[in-house]
Amino acid sequence: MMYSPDQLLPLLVLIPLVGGLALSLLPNQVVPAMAFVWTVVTLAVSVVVACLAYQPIDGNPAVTFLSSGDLFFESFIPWVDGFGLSFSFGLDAISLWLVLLTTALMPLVMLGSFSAIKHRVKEYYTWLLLLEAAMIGTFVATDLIFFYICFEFTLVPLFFLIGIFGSTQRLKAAKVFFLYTFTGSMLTFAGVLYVAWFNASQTGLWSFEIAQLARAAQAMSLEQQTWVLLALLAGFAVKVPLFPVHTWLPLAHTEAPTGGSVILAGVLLKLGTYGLLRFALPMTPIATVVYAPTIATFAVVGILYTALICWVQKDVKKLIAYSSVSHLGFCVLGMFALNTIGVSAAVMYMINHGLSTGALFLCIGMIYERFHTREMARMGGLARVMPIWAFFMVFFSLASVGLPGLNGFVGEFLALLGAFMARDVLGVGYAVAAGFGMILAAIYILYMVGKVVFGPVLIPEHDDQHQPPYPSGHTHGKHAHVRDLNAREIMTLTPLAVGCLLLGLFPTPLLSSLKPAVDKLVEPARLVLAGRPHGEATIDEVTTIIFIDPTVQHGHPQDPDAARHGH
Amino acid sequence: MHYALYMASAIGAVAVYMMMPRRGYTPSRIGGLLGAMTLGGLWLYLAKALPATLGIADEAFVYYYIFSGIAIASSVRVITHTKPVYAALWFVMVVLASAGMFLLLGAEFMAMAMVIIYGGAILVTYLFVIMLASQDAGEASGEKGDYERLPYEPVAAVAVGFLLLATLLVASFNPAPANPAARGESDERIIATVLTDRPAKRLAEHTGAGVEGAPGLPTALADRASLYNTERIGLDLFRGHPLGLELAGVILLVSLAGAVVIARLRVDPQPDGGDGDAAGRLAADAV
Amino acid sequence: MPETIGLHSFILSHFLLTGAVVFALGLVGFLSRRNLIVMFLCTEMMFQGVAISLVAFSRYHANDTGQTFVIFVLTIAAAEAALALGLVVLLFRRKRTLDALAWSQLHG
Amino acid sequence: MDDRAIDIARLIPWLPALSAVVCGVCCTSRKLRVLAAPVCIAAIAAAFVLTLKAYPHVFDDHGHGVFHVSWLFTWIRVGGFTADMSYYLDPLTMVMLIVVTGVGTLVAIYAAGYMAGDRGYARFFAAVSLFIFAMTTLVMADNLVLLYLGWEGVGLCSYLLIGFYYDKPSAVAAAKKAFIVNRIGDLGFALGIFLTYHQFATVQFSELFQILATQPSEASTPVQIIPFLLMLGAFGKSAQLPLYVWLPDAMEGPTPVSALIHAATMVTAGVYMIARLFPLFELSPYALPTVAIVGTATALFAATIAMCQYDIKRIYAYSTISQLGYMFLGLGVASTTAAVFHLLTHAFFKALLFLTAGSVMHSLAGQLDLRHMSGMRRKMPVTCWLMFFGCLALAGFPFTAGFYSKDMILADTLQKGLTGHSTLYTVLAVAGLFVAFLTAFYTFRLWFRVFMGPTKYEMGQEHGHGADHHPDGVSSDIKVEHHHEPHEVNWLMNAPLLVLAAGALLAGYLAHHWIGDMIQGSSARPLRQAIGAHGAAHHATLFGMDLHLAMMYISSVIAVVGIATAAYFHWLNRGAADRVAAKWAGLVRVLANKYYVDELNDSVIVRPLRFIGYLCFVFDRLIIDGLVMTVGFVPRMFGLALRPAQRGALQGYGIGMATGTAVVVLLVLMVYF
Repeated sequence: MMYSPDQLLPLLVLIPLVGGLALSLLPNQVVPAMAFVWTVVTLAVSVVVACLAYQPIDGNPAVTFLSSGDLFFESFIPWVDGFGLSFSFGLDAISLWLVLLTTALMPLVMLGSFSAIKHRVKEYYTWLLLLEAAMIGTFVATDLIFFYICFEFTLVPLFFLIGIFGSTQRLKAAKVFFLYTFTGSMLTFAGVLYVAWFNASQTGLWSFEIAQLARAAQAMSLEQQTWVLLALLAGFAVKVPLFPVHTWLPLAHTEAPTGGSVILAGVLLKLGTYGLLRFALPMTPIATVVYAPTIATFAVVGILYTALICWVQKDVKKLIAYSSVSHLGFCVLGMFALNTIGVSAAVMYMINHGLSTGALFLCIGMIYERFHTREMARMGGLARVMPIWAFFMVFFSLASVGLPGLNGFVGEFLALLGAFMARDVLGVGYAVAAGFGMILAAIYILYMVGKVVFGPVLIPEHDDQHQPPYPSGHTHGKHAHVRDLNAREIMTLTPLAVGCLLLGLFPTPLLSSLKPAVDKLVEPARLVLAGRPHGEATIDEVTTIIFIDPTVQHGHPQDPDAARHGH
Repeated sequence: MHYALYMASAIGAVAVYMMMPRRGYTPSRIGGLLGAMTLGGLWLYLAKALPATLGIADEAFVYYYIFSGIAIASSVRVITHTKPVYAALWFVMVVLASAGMFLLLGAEFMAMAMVIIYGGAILVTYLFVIMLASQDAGEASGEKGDYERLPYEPVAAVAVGFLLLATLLVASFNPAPANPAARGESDERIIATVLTDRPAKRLAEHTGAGVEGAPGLPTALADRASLYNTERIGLDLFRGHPLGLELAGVILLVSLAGAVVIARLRVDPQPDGGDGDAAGRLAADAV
Repeated sequence: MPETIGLHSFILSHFLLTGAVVFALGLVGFLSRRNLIVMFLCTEMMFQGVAISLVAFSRYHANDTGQTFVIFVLTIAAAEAALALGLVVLLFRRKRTLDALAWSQLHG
Repeated sequence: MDDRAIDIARLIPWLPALSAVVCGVCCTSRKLRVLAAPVCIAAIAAAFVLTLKAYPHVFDDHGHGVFHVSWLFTWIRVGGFTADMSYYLDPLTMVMLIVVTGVGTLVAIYAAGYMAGDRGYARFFAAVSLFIFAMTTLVMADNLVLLYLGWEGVGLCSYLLIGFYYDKPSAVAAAKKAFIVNRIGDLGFALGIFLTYHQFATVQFSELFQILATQPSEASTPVQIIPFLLMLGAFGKSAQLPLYVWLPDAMEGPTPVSALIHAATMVTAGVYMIARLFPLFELSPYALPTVAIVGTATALFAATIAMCQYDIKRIYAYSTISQLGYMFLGLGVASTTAAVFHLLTHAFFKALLFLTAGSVMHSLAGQLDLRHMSGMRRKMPVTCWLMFFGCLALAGFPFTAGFYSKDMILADTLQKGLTGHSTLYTVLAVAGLFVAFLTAFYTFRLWFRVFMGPTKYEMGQEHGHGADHHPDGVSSDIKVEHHHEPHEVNWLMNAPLLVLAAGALLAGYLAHHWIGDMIQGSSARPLRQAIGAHGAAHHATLFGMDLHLAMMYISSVIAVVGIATAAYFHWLNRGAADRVAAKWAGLVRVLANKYYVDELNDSVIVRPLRFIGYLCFVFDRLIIDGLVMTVGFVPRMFGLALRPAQRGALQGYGIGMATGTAVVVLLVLMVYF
């Protein structure tokens, strides 16, 4: 009998969970190393899962688990049978890549934390491992309640990571972070429970299987879907975070320890976009189509607004934090273009942002470890004293700006293209407006790079007031010997840099593996759109203004393939 | 009748409040009088409705008023007396009075157990502790008397207590009808298994089988009536609730062990108190 | 003998009245007295009130389990007395006072 | 012909890319540093050789140009959208590749001497290699997105190289400015790509040109918008109005960079892009005239500013902007041949001019101010005459390279004006002639000032070019000499200049017909709006002569007059120049301050935008966060109100519990009794 890979997914959640709990039995000295090894083990398992997913079925190389777009490696552990509750696991391409992102970032976070965390070491790594388990669980859950449990449980470790290991305002940040996101997701929970109830009232059976709920929810009226969509947005938009519910993010990011920031930016924000992708698109297609322009407007406003805010920041970390809001605006914009290009771009963007912004936070963390300040006014010209660090910093900044050839470009370009092409949903105006975000991104990132990396050398005097509650063991007297990155730090950043470059040059394996799953997600919205007559109020007015003659515009085919034949 | 009960509760509350110790003058006598009048009034009001058949001997019912009056009055003294030793002694009176009521109800075993265990064992422990704790409390702080004498939020406490009392009374005077089916499964089992080999004579006394003209009881009741109260409780306890009995034993054992551990703890006196690690330190000091 | 038949419900109510009053007075005492020992004494008094009610019900329904329960109540009361008084002594040794308010460390 | 033989051309971008990686590794070790220059030069030279090897393959057996698509690997494919790493090779690509790799090789050789001893030696060559990678990708791209990759890539390298002396705040600011201004243009470009895909469902050139060839001449409105969006990108990259502001500041970079990137290659990317996508531009009746007008306006505008500048490199920068304006004029009149021809000749003579300016700077310790040097010909004879040739070419002196190419542009413009009876083009041609005069004047103003007259100079403040970048004590012999007196540069640096000078003098004559063939065989061949499309019968004449011949005479005269005027004012009678300047003080001040465009930008765009940023930040903190906090405040108030209930007193909780019980019982009673 062939070995069934189905049990791998529960294993993937259990490994970090058990590892986290087991850490408490170990002596303090070995905890960081063991935590690192443990995350590498998790990574190895997830890579095995990915390899199996890519393995041809029945010897036909064109047919893999990914090619149908269905869930695969499904497994169920019954929980409350009467209510149809179970711990059910399953993957599709989207979750597979996000799981890989999570497991790949984790060892780097561990590696990057070795010198930063000197006190309460055990707690720190335990919380990180538990966090990893929760994040993986969120991505592999196919049961609503299981998803929600994991989704919410991510708050707990991060709450403690920020609250215990953060900098000066950590308690406030932890509290705001927790309450803000928790309040939103309670509403989301109410919304999805309503969907579950709706399903039960329709079918007479309680089920919490996400796919089943999605099928059932499509039968809801526009008004019902609108409320459900609103509820979903309440939780997920806060998590993304979408303008105007983003204000928790800068605080949380700034105060969190480096590892926390990396995870927060790298994976946790993606839980929001992932949630929207998993729930909003399939469950509420009508409402999504109707309100996509509204949501996209918020996304675009957020892109520009936060980009402008970034430009006037004095704190490097806060700048990067705000830039996350701006970046994820592109992600949401692409997603609500509701076409294959846009949604693929959104998924791609999640991964890109995880890599490049996570790496930027690591870079900033390395600076903070040395100088105990994040104020741009107090540092400058670090390229002179830390050339290797400067290389990485500039590299990741460029990835973040969306330089072609690096990963950021592919996601950003395709997201804009998706919005541009989605004439029935969004349209040209959104792409143009969001495009200005590209310019502003260049402005603020280069402003930051120009201040910190380039310019005359300015090394911050050590200031006791800026000392974190648990100073690192590193001695920092006179900055006569500012040391450049050591081997460990280079090892932390290099995989991310390689990832950025690889995804920038070879995005197609990722994009093509996403296509079946994305098509499946987009399908309900596409059907809704297909059923709607042209020329209704949904045609974007901005398009009409730009293309002075609306009749010309209507005369053109919607479908690119059709256009190709038409000309 | 509800209004009478509510009103009696309200007036009783006022009476008890008046008897509460406080700074300055305490109108405890007036309160006591008011309380007695309220109780008496309520009984008189209720006596009008007394049925012909009480279920207990009519002449014995007088004792109810006596025992109940003593119990209630003693209770009031327990909570109003400023000296813990006296409070404890008044509590003995409560126990004794309620033992009397148990006798009225035909529960001889319980009455005796009450007197022995409560009055004899538990209360003595209390008295020991009171003496142990009070002996140098005087020197500890100048405010010594305050916490003995001054109640904590008496108005709220009395109001809440008597609100609850009023509701309980209303419920008490609307009891569900007696339910012969309340005889539990355990009773059936006792009758079926244990009483099969009892002397026929004793059964006959109660069923009236051997005696001409005796009113007799239905067999089911006669089964039980033929046993003494202590026997019945013994059977019910050991046959009907063996698990509960075992658990009770375990609880007693655990509390014994706990008491020993607690008694062996050494703590540093901390008159100012105020740190949250007290419990942690206690645990750490435990041997 | 007739007294072994169930009580009349109105008579039951009389006994319940006594039990309720004793219970309520115990509650009032527990809530208002600040001496830890007296507070525990008051809880015992609440047990007493319950015990009266239980025995009365036992007679009313002609079911001995009510009295059995009183035994359990007694057991718990004894256990509680042993532990609680031990704790009281411990607390007293620590603060040199029996004032319940001395142990309030939350300041709302 | 073996099609696949051309596939070797796929390696052209990747050799420099490899070199960039190797040079990057060289950065890490002081010992390896010296290897960077040889590696870089070898890579670019190899790319040049590969270009020459691939060259024959873009012609069919009859010598007509054909295109080849050479596929390397899949880049982006999603939902019908395809943008692969594949290369489009046709004669136009070849012209560009020859310019890029040829000039690139020469500049790299020059830089090997120029940058010697600089602390960022290896970093410099890494960036130059990366630039060549991006630039070759740009000119070889088979689709718009890959073109965009090269486009942004050269922008990045430009950013890195302008900011090469990153200790200088001005260099960092200039780098930032260059990148951001380019980004503005790039947005237009990106939107152009979107719209192209939207309309034609492809971004690949081969497919696109096929579709365009069958387009009706009346294109739809969206299609007509495409060229305007693309144009924006071209204006940004090629420093045309209004996005030219970054180029003068870009002179903060090392001089070889100015020569390679900001004169010869990168800034011509815009010209290349319009030429490459010429079929698209032809679809709109307004696009090409716009290009022509903007080009002429820029040429005029920049030339006037160049008249009153004193910094040598800045003068050349404005001159570059002005010459790029010419190229756009050429494109605008559908004379892609002329535009690309000028691109080619300009690459030679402007690179030469920058590099000789670099030599001057090198020997004068960073001195670039015209007012502080004079009569340098005795100190640096070779440089003097090399620059003279460059100036001749720039001024359009007869039979130099610039003469032919500029002439062709102006003649084509005039011809379009005359044959089409279009006043617009006639005016543009006249303006172009005036710019030619200005060009000759400011070019020789510079040359006479620097090399003629009494020998007089002040050494620059800096020890090297740019900031002090020898803190580690590594110092070349040249640097030590700086402190003594100016000197001729060594022959490692002069040798490439000789090649460039030869190009500047001869390229025009030699490539005159060749370039025409090349363009006719490529996608840049005008189809719809070609000059003389109405037939040879309408070939215009001027003064009874063939128009091109007439234009040669006219521009020769103009060039000579311009040079003569410059000679009078700046060599023979410098006092007169000062008197004229004093007379027109107001105008001179405006020109010297570059029409205050930077200040205008700063106060109209940058500051308000930043102010909006601050406003947003305040809004974010106060209003949005405040709103959220207010929402959080309500439960907080409830909490405050209920807080006394939890004061830690045991009996307080007891009362609460008992109350709750009593209330519940009461409620139950109310229901049942």
